[in-house]
Amino acid sequence: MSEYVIIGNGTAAVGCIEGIRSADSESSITVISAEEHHVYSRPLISYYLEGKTDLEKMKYRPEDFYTKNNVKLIYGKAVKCDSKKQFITLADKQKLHYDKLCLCTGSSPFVPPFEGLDKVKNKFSFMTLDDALALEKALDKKAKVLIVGAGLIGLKCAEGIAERVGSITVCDLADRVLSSILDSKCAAVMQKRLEEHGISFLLGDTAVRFEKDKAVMKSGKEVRFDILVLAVGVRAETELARQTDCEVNRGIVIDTSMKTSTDSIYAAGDCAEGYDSSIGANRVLAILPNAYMQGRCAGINMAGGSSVFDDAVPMNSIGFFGLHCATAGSYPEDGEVCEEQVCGGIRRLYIKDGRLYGYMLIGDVNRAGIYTSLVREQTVFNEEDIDKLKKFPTLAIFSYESRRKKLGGVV
Amino acid sequence: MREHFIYPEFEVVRNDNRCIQCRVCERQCANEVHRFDTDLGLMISDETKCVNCQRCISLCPTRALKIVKSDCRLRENANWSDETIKEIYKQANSGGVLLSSMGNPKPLPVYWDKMLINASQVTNPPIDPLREPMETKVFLGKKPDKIRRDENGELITETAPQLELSMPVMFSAMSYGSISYNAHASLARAATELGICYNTGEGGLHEDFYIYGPNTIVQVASGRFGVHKNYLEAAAAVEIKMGQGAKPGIGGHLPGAKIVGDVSRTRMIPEGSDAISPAPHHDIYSIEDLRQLVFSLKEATEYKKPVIVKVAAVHNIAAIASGIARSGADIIAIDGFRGGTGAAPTRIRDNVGIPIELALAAVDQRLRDEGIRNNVSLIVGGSVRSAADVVKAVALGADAVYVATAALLALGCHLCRTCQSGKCNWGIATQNPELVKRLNPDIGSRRLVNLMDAWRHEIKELMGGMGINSIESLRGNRLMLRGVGLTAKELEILGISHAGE
Amino acid sequence: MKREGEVRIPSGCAIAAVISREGKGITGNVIYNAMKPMHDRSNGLGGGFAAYGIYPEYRDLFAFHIFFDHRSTRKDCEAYLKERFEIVKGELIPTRKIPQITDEPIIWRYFCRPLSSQVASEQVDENEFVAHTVMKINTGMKGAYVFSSGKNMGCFKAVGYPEDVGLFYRLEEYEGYSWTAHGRYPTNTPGWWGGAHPFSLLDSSVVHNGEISSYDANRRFIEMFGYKCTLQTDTEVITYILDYLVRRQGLTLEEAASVIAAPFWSTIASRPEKEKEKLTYLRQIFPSLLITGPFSIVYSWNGGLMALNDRLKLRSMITAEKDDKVFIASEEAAVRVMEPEAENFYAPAGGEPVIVRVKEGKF
Amino acid sequence: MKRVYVNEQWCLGCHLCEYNCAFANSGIDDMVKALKGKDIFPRVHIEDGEDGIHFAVSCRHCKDPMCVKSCIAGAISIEDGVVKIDRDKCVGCLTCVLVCPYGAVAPGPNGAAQKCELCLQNSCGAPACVTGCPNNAIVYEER
Repeated sequence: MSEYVIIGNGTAAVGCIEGIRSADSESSITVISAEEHHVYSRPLISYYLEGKTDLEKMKYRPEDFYTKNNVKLIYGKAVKCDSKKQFITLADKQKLHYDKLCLCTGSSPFVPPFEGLDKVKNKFSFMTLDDALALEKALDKKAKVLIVGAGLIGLKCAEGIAERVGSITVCDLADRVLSSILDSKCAAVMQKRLEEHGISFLLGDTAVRFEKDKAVMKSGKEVRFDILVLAVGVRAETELARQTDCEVNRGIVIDTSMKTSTDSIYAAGDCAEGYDSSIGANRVLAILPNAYMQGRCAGINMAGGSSVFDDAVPMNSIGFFGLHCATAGSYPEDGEVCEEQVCGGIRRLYIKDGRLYGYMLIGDVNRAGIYTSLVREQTVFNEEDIDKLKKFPTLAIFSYESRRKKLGGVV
Repeated sequence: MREHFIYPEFEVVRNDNRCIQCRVCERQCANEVHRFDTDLGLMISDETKCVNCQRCISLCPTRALKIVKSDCRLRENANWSDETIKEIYKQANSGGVLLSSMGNPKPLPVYWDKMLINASQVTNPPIDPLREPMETKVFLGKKPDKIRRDENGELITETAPQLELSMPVMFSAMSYGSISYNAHASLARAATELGICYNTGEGGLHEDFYIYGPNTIVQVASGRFGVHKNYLEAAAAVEIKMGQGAKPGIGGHLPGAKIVGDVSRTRMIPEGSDAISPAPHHDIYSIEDLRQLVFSLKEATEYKKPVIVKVAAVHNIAAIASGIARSGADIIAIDGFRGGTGAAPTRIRDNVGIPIELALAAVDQRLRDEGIRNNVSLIVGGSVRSAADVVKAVALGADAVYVATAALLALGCHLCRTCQSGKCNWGIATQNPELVKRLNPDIGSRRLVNLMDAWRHEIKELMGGMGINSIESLRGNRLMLRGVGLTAKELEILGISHAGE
Repeated sequence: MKREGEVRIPSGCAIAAVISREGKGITGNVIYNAMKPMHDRSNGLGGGFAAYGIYPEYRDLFAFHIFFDHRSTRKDCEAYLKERFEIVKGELIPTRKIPQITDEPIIWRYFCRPLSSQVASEQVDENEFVAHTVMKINTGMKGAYVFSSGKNMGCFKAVGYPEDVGLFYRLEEYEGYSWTAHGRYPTNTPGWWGGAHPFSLLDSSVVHNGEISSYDANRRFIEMFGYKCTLQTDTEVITYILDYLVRRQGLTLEEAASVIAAPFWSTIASRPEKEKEKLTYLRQIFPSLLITGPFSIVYSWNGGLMALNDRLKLRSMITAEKDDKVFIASEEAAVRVMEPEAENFYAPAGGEPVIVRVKEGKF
Repeated sequence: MKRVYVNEQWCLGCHLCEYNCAFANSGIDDMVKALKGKDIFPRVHIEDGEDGIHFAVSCRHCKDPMCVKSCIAGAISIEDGVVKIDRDKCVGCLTCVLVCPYGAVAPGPNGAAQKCELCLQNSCGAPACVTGCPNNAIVYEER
């Protein structure tokens, strides 16, 4: 019997719980949740505002998840971690012993020190359910909204509230939308779609100063707003780890079994910096599937099993106003880029040395997973198969025998 | 000069209210009848190419298709039928011999349908096959004239080689080449499961099918394709093909286009060369030559395998059979004029040979009259269509029957009779891999087994009704048959009485 | 109406038999009385008996019993016989006039010895020679019908109920060690004396109750070997089959029984190896002699008899014993009449032959 | 557990499975009514490769499915070995499409993701692609 403690109550935590329980159904698990909510899907907050889901459906796991998994859930904030004596101290001074600890603390919004920001009354972050609920209260059919940040968070927020406000302007220092996942050609396609839905952009520009209802831009432009959403970026939440001797870079450094450099401490999710096989180095991959898989891997290893998660790649599926976008992998500059315009969208494949390194699909994303798996598995193909791949994602690139294994159940 | 136009025989009728444009018909028609027209947004058909194989109809998920005989007719003429006239047009166009496939479709008498089977009432009891054993096992082969005993007075139980069958039905000769690999696989697997035999025909035995050897009859035909030591040794019996009911007196011709890959290897002839089977065996110009071949084959197989001699039913079949019965052959197979074929000259198919029922009756009686019926077993084929036909054949005197058309129907054949085109949409009479694939032997063999199981049940029911509980007691039991609508001569030849007598 | 030989006539029947294993004499009234309680199994269209050991003084001579339609037929027939045999004695078979039996033909018997020169010229043995003669007369000589042709035995048959037929032939005056009896219930014959049973060839005779379904398969096969089924009755074909198997092929009675009432393949499969081989062999080589459909037969010959049922036992048949005697009958009542004290009643299984032999030297 | 397996050797590329699937999951009792004049969203689809290669692809019901692990809404789960999508919970982000290595998940007519659920929920009871396959190229069996 061990005592497992998980700090955080997000996707990584759920993965960790399910990982532990797959190997150990007995020992106690304690989850410390800073947010007073049943575990919910964080990316769904924009869909919530859009009306595509509700608080009940947002629950990432069913109501009875904790009871079924025999998990003790504590609402509170962990403030101290003693890795020598293996104790966690909560804000309310409560102390918890752990045999194995998993840090699933996620990330928090990064807000640059804008001048005059304190004068803005209606300003919001867009990370948590509470953020969304707070923003929702401020929404008004006539409201002018300024969103700072044209990344995934900012744009999902824009989509989520588009029908509920008067106007939306999005600004970003980068010269294109979704700069972290799209190249400029693809970004342009996506931007066009957003603009068609009434969203205006100020790109390559950023706010330098705020007044109560106005932002003054670097370019000198002034943007009036009733609501300000700050979606500049996020930072891994590493505070607790720093109290121990865990190695911390941009995130808590973990190996491919999700162990930190400190005994008995694991980390998973947005707070962690794990191995990214697409670049062959560690980095924070703050995407949900990754959080779950890291959590699950950590959980299994905490419970004495053996699990390795070493093929994480960056990938994203996101859509705006019905235009979908799927991306994965890395985008080497010295390779071939195969581009095709397809019915209102675009496909760009990054190919080098007979390998698909990465891709961006906008519009038709059907079967994108085949590409993703090729990126993940770093499969090398001959030219003929690459030519097939360029047309559309297909399993025909595999041999008959390998398809018999994949589809025909032949072992 | 424009060739004489012949109006298409069939019309493709599509119910556009039902058609969901799934294009299954288009994908499944090797004759390219169906096509989706993007401009019209409709499926359209080219009826000139349709052979009415019904593949599209069978697969259409909404039953939106049917194929009907075109009612575009020439002016009515009782003497000059449409068919006759069109054949003349075709020949005037081509200058060639007309080719056809499968059996004779002409409205000549089907004697099976003019014989009725007896049943027990009161004076002797019908037997319920659900309650009592009902035996259908037969042994084909020569039976000894006299039993022998050893010095202790014990019976010596050695016999001439016998072919044991769980029921008196076998799949008759269809060569690999004329039918597909998958068709052969289906037949071989079904025969094995059923405890009967299938027949390689004259195309040799594909190496994959040697494992079915104990249920395989290998054929030695005039072309001698694929005949070698292992081939003979693999088999349960060896059949010398002297003739075929669909085309008595002529040989065979499998076009070079079908001699590809494994077909060529199995036949042991070069790819692309025509496989010509001469009309006669060039080493058999008389009955004594046949005897030599029979014994050559027996020597080659160490007298362990029965030798079958297959002949077409022709006018003096009784005398021919008598000769064969004295040639050392163990089994005679007689193929009637309705027997199928992958390709035959139309005139031969439709005009040469005699009905198997009469041939069988004549041969069985002749062999008995000569006291040599025990020398040989008799197999008959040439359109045995049902369990009732089997029962009638056995009652007339057959030891077993050969079925081929019925087996092909079970495999999906719709008797469109265009085997010669090589574009069989059912994957049977084709070597095109895309089409061959359409016949999955798992399904094919299952269906063949089903068919034979069904026939076996029916045979048992019919036997039970007659109060017979073993097929041996039915063989040659002509009292169990009565004729209807037959002339005195026909009854005499069949050796049966008229119904009511 | 067509008579036997012109059309196949199925019939139901009653049979009975008695045999003394010691070869002791039994008078004919014993057997004809036994048929009385089975009266309803016959319909008056045929009755008959076979008796063994009744002609001890002519034991080495073939005894022909022959029906003649006319005096002239008899003349022709006698002339034919004389070409082939030395006729030691020829006489009318004694009968008694009773109202139940009418329209009798001319009934003669001849005790004959084959002319050895004739036998030699046909290159057959005596039995075969006699059999040929019988076939010849019965198929070629209209109005003459040989209904008994064995040594020291005789068949007696007529149109009528069996008990009346016994009286008619004065069977109480004969003494034999083995008797079989038959009462007939044919369904479509006017009744012809020759068509009554038993049917016999040489010294073997068969009484049969049943209607076999394999008839034409059996007939067409056996006719290949010189037999002519002139009567188209089951009994005739069964007699020929047994003659063929036992006399010509040399099978034992048990072997013959496992040909005509062969065990099912499933039964054969369960037998020990050696027996399996033998039974398989017999079924394999004599498939056309398997008899299916209901039958219970008593097959008799000089010195014994065999009772046999079809393999499904579709007809009743019972056996019993008392001292040296064995009784067989369609119904137990018949046995009780012959021997009220009979014991060991037994109903043989389908295809199980019951073979009784008279002690060597006692017949 | 019984699964759908593909016997590529026998696939004719007739695409009937797609139509049978779409019909089975349409909730309409007549195929014409269900499919005529409509775009279909089958949960199985045929790949037609070169050289006469055809094969059907549908959900493999992986033991350790990427889609379940990746679903941002927690809408995909495994019940008795069957991977199911709760289409009510699904917000149509298509992350499952992004990760399925077989390309077996696809958006349905209303944008929510859908995939083969073995016809256990519809009135077929057994996978319609299997029962309708003319050549046993798709089978549903225990292995």
